[in-house]
Amino acid sequence: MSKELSYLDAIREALLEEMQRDPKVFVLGEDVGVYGGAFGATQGLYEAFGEMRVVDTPISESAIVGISIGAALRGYRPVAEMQFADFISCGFDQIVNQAATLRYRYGGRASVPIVVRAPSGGNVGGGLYHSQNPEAWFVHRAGLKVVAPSTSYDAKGLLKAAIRDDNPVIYFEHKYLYRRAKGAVPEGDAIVPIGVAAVRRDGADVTLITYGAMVMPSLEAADRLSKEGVETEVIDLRTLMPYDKDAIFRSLEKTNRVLIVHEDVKTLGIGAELSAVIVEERFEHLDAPVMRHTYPDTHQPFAQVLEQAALPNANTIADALRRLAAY
Amino acid sequence: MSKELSYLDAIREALLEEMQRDPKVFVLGEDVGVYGGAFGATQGLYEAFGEMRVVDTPISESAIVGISIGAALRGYRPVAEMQFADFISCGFDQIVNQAATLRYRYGGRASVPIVVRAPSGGNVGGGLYHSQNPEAWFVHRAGLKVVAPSTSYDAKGLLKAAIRDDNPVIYFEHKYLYRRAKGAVPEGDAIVPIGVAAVRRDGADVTLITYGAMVMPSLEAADRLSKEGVETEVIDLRTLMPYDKDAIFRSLEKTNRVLIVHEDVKTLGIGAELSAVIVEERFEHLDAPVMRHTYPDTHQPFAQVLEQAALPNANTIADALRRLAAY
Amino acid sequence: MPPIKRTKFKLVPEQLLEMFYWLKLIRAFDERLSVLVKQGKVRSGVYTGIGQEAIIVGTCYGLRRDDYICPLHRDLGAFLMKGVEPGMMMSQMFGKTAGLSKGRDSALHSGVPDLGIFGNTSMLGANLPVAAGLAFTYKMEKTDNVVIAYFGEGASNVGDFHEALNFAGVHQLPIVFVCENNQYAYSVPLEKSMAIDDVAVRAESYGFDGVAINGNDVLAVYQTAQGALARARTGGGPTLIECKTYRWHGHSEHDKAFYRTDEELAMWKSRDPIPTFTTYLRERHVLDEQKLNDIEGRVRSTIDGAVELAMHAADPVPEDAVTDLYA
Amino acid sequence: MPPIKRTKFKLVPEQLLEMFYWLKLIRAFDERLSVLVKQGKVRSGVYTGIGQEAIIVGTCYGLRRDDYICPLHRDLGAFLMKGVEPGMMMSQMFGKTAGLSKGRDSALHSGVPDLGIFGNTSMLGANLPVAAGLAFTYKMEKTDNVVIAYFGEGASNVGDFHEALNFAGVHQLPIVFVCENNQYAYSVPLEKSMAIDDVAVRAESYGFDGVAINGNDVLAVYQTAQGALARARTGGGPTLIECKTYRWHGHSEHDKAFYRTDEELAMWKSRDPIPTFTTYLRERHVLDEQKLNDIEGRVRSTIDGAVELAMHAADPVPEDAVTDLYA
Ligand SMILES: Cc1ncc(C[n+]2csc(CCOP(=O)(O)OP(=O)(O)O)c2C)c(N)n1
Ligand SMILES: Cc1ncc(C[n+]2csc(CCOP(=O)(O)OP(=O)(O)O)c2C)c(N)n1
Ligand SMILES: [Mg+2]
Ligand SMILES: [Mg+2]
Repeated sequence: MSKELSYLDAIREALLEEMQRDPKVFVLGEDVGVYGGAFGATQGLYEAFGEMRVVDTPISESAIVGISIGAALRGYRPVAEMQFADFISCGFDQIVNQAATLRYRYGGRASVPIVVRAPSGGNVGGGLYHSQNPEAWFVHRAGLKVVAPSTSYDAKGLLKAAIRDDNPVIYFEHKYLYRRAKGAVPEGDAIVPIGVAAVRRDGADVTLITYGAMVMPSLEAADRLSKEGVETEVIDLRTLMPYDKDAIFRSLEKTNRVLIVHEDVKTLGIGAELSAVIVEERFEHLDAPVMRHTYPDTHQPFAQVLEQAALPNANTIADALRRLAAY
Repeated sequence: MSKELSYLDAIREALLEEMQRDPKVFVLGEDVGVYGGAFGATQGLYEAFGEMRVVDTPISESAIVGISIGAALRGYRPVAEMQFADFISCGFDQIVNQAATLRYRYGGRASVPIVVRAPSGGNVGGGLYHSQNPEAWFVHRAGLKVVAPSTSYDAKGLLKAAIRDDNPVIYFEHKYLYRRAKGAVPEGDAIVPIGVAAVRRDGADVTLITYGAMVMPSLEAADRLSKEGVETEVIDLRTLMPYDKDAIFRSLEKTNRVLIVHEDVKTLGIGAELSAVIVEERFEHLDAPVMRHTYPDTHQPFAQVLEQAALPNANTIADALRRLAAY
Repeated sequence: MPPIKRTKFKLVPEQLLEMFYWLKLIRAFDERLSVLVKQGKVRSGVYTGIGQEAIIVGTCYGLRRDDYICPLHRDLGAFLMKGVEPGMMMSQMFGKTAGLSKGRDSALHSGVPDLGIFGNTSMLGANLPVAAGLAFTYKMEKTDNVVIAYFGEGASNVGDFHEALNFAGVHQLPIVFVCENNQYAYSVPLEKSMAIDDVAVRAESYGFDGVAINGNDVLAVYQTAQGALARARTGGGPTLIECKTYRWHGHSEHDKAFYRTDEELAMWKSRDPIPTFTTYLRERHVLDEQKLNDIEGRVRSTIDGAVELAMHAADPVPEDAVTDLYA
Repeated sequence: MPPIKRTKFKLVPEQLLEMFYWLKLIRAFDERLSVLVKQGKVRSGVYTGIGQEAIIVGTCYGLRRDDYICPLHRDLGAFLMKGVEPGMMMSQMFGKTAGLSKGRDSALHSGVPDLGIFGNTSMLGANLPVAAGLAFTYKMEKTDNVVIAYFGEGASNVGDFHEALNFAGVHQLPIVFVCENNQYAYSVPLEKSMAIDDVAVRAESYGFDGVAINGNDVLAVYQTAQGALARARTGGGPTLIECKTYRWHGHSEHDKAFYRTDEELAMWKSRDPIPTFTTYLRERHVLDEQKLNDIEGRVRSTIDGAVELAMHAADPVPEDAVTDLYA
């Protein structure tokens, strides 16, 4: 049995089901309790599980992560919410130094099964501090896993996987998708394994690698190119660390051309690593340079004309595909 | 006139001269005053300029950066010291959100001329929290400049440039070089402009791009390869953001082969971006894949055998050069 | 009728009327914004300070141009009182080029150096270290200027609050910390975010005085602020003034604020700072019908003019998404 | 002779002798480390707690295995008292595989979950949110377990301190915060890092009690700790105990500590916690020459055995640089 769910409802359902399944799972963050979360992701949980498992914290991102780590060391599986991914910078040290290194420095004697949920991304009129895509910082740090679902199905399945994973997982949920992504989600445990990409569209001419809110416009662009005779294979990474190298190489060996699209800025966005790895390991398969089409190296402005000027969209992605196909 | 100075003394001299030149320059950080800094970089300044210009702060990296920003807004040029680059994670939000975005969000009406000095790098038996190379996080964030000198000359010249620059500059000084790098440094103003790389060795066969403490072993490896008939051009980036694309492309167009060496971890280290940019913009010039030889994706262990196992050195760099030359 | 105050800092009728004007103008500005949001004309999340105006008026009144203020998200009125033209302020909220940020921000994250206004990031508490840095420069210069830094009771739980106030205490900086304790941080009531009744007691941790006052009494705020400012200007160090108040609207205009009771809201509305002050002025014959009409007319035409200007102001040009990143 | 104490928590002679043994063992361990550093046998920066042992012994004595401690860099003794074998501890300092971290760390950044020991990062104060998280789990489970979290007076200026203690106060967690106020943070004396005399007053900001005591009097520490622990175990919430003390050695063994006077050091040495306690025990006929010799013999052979074991323990294998990153 499956039902139609929004991306946001899929997140909520994953939290609800995991909390029902495992008494060690609890959520904490600002306004997650009585209010149900700034976006409603935790709605109903406070009523169902009470204030000791749905914890309204003071404003203190560093403490929120640190408390989660402490609880995880005693066998709990805390799911911490950053109200916006932008504020993860305030809990940065606890994530990159405390959580990411703990197992290593403990000689393998402990692990830190926390999830940090981070509502990210723009195209929502949020401006500089409610639109950021901070995923690359965490991909750069050993010891962390990073996921970024693009569909309701994955939002639920990856959140479940993240909660059950024994490592710290940063879960980027894209705000633009909350109510705009809708799709069939099976009842119960449809886990989406961490580390496995999804091929969203088959194609033999060009490979497009993307994730998050860029999957939809990428598919739209691929459809347009199809009318022009170019078939694009669209890979949705889903997990950014560890990313699915096999899926990428499989597709590339077929198409010999790769475009990477992301909403994060270009310089040292994930596209940089994917490009470098492809070149290092599959150089002979490339008929064209690996290309990147991303947010420019700037901040996220508020005004609609500015926001739209900076965000990749189906038009600009189609153009990038054309350039690559014509190379 | 020039004299022989250690890298550490070059830093100290730059601070001294800039403070003499411009009364708006002041330094702040933990133990920078009476003690002269954990590594001695500020020795003598307290005696020379007093406690209002050489400020011993409480332990509070976030405040140290924030205070610097406030002072910069009033026309000062603060030089903040992180005792170890590793602790920059505690001042992260103030750097990436407060300093990096200020000019942009002020509509260009202000700038933030701060320098954050960050003693970075391993090979000093420092373990997980006294060996980190956090430069990539800042290269990823628009609005910041990032430098990483490898010689005494550059340590002085780049610090002067950073202090006079109107933007926030993160200045990574490598602890391994403090006393091991020695060289001629001119008296007075020998500014090393931000954004300009240095060709440390000419060569027509292979280009090696590196920076910081990896320059020395890279040159050593290049000398070895020379005996085997392979001439390596060694580019010392010096500035990581904005990096010197022209210098890179110039060399590459000659050698058609690039190896990037850095002490930072591989995934989304700066090598990723350089590789991606080279592939995007100079694909046709490549006779071999751009290769990276870096620290593996792990943390910095203490024990000598572990530390040495993970760090690139002249041997491992020479091997990497051989692989590239033989491709 | 409110009790007659024995006031140390005398105000003549013209000054009282000016304060009255500011109360009315700030209220009207926020109320108009609220309407504009409902009409879809302003797209951003607007955070009104309706109900809290006495704090801004009581603290900003009489500040010098070269004093500095560090307002937070609800303190639009402080921008106006410190000299930003209403039309420019409204353009900012509309995301127009004529705003403070060239359309990059529609909230209060932009500042005006010439007017002594700092514009913070969204990160709560992050303005406080910057405020300390500004105040430190006044101390270096031995001027009698001051800084006023605002924050909500919720923000007083953030690490930056602690680090900043501690530094201010150590250096006895010329700064007044103003806590707008409106009982809630978004949905989270005071008692869930701290185990104390008065934020003012926190000053003791930093070695200076804290006082809790009625934040809805503009004269009480003014008198207390004047005392604290005089102390700061004469080398007596910081003061923390906690102003008890209440926000009438939701956290932002999107928030229905179901987490509080109608009775509570009604009780606080009965303490509206404006009618309280109106009665005070009338009974003292400072205000009569004629003057009231004049002031209300001025307020209306000022707001109308500001909206008019903002509505017809130019949208930003797409290029401005990527300018002003570096000086 | 110290005054006879009226003690609430009685100790029998065997217990007093055990405490004496721990004082001697911890002192001897640190002294041996100091020698080993000078001999070049231990490479790491060793931070001794010499002079401060009464705090560790007074607070750890009588803790249960399933209570949790969160020590900082000077608290090696706490690891021993909580059950880590001296040989394992010494191996850790030598960077051997037999240490807590498999050689990855030579300091106290590694923990032992089974023994209720948390190993913090280097980032001062970062242990406190984790401690709050651990304590939160005890509260969830309604057990009578407790957490003890240690920190220096310097670390009490860090943002994480504030966020953690605030959370502990809100939830009235079963936790005791122990401040080791040794007057200096590296080179920075108390008066330069805070404008208060007693860190204990900071507890008031969080709604629980703080008390400042003589940290060199092991029985005073024990009695106070027992009171605080009993309160915590019975739902009475947190306590902050500030122990006034002094570190005899430099910040680390590399620090000559010229920033303080010989007189100051001599004064504090005259308050050495060990002879004070020795006299106390002798005058009460708990300790005689025979017992003293026994204990000193045990201490010597324990340390000798630990060094022996560590010296001959296996070095890590290079592969361990990259293992234990993920569970
Ligand atoms: C560091 C940080 N965390 C979370 C938020 C999201 N947020 C914005 S306002 C707010 C509540 C603020 O409460 P308070 O400080 O009391 O100010 P008030 O809104 O009541 O004036 C929250 C949680 C933020 N802006 N910054
Ligand atoms: C966040 C952070 N900043 C700086 C340091 C460097 N550092 C290590 S110990 C120390 C002084 C600590 O003083 P205190 O907290 O009083 O503890 P003590 O060493 O006196 O026991 C400093 C500055 C650090 N470890 N962490
Ligand atoms: Mg509030
Ligand atoms: Mg100390």
